[in-house]
Amino acid sequence: MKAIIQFLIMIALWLLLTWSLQPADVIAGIVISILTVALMGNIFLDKAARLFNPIRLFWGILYIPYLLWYILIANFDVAYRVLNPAMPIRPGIVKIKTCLETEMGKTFLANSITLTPGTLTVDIIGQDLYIHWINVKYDNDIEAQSYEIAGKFERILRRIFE
Amino acid sequence: MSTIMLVFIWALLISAFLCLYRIAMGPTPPDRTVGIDILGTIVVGFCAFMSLYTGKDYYMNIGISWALLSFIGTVALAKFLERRSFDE
Amino acid sequence: MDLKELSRDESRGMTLIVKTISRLIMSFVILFGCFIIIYGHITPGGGFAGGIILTIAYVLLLLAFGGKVAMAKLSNFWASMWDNIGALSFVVIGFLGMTGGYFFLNFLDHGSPGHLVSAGMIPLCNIFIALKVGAALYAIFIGLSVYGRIVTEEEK
Amino acid sequence: MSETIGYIMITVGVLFDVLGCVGLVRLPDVYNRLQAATKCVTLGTCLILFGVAVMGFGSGQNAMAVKSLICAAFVLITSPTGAHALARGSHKAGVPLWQGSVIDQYQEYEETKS
Repeated sequence: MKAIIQFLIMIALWLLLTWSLQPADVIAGIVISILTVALMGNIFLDKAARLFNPIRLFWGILYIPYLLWYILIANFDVAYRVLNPAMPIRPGIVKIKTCLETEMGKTFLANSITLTPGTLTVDIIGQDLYIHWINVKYDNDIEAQSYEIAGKFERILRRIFE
Repeated sequence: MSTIMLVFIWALLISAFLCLYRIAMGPTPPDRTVGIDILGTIVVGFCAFMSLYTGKDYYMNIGISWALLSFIGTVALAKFLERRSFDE
Repeated sequence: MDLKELSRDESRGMTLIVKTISRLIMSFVILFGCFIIIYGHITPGGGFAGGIILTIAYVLLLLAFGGKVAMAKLSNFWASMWDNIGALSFVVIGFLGMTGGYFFLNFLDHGSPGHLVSAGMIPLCNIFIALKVGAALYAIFIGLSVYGRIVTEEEK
Repeated sequence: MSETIGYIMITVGVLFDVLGCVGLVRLPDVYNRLQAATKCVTLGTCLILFGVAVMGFGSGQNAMAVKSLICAAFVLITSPTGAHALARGSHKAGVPLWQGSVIDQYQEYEETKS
């Protein structure tokens, strides 16, 4: 099952890369996809098949514009801090807790945190994430920090990956 | 077409030179590494401009390869900064 | 130990984020290297560049998961073996041209220009050059990083 | 029409690229620089690639457009991962935070562990 899913993803990527439907191209794509599955099959993600559930797919497609909107806000935030002559920054490394369990969920949460306003993931140990925050608002309040930084993504990522 | 393209390319060149300033002047080794990482992403933008200007699609192959090599280089340098050997 | 259990080991390699992203993009890297090799005669690239990209996938494996996983995937013996197979096959293709007249004669069908089947045996040469270059670079990398490192005082 | 949208996206992307590099020069320590530069340059390069994709679809060069979309997805996935690896490496290499920083809970964790 996992091998079939990987094969389908690879052949779709090959057809997008070559952008032609001539017989020679398609046959080369099939051969190379089988070679790829044989070489890297046991390194590929374990639970890739569940991502093709229609409900998860719907939330996954909805997540892309949501993330892009927050990245745009993050860029205007950085522009304000960089161009201001006084440089209003108050940096520090804080610790937050996440409720996501799977490795894909934790990875995408960490990458989303890196791309959104004022935060950068430094390390991940179990359920704890250590975040470099450019404008620390609370003093050592883990609950409030977790809600402020990760809450807005966990709502959707829990529906996609858990 | 060509005037606005020239403005874009000069703007990207200015940002590349700002990265080069950080690589040359960075007080610690991680600063220089950050400059190298950012420079690798900017070059992908240059490849997109070349593809748009000439109308050939194979410049994007170079862009994808460059993004790949930049990622591997960043991971290798980060592992080196952690003072660990490559094989553990 | 099994390769799947080895790659789950927390104490070895980089963090969870780098490991998961490596799992995600590793297959795409192999696919893209093969794309560069196969279309080497009608777009820029070819055997050398494609072989480097194929090697990059295994080097990413070594960096993200540690040396044991990479060595279980492709050991130093098989790396040097693929190196030799690539070089020998390239020379054999050269000698096959002798059947038609001279060394490196392009004896296969030429096809129509601009398509995949359009250059006779040039794609075959590209594939063997990629094997040669990729395997040799991988062998050099593990020779320098796994076998060739300086043993520190604590490890003694 | 598609050409106008493409040029607007490319202009915004180039502006963000320059802003990110100004942040790389101006901000005080390596973590702040990494933050500003990674966010701005990732979005800037992705907007350039999206603009090229829009103009490619508009003028009929579909192969170029699809390849630039693949490249944008690739940059969007790998760039934050590289930033995370670099931040962790800098902290392990012993680079201190800027002297105006207020809190460092990762340092406390490292001290309790050892």
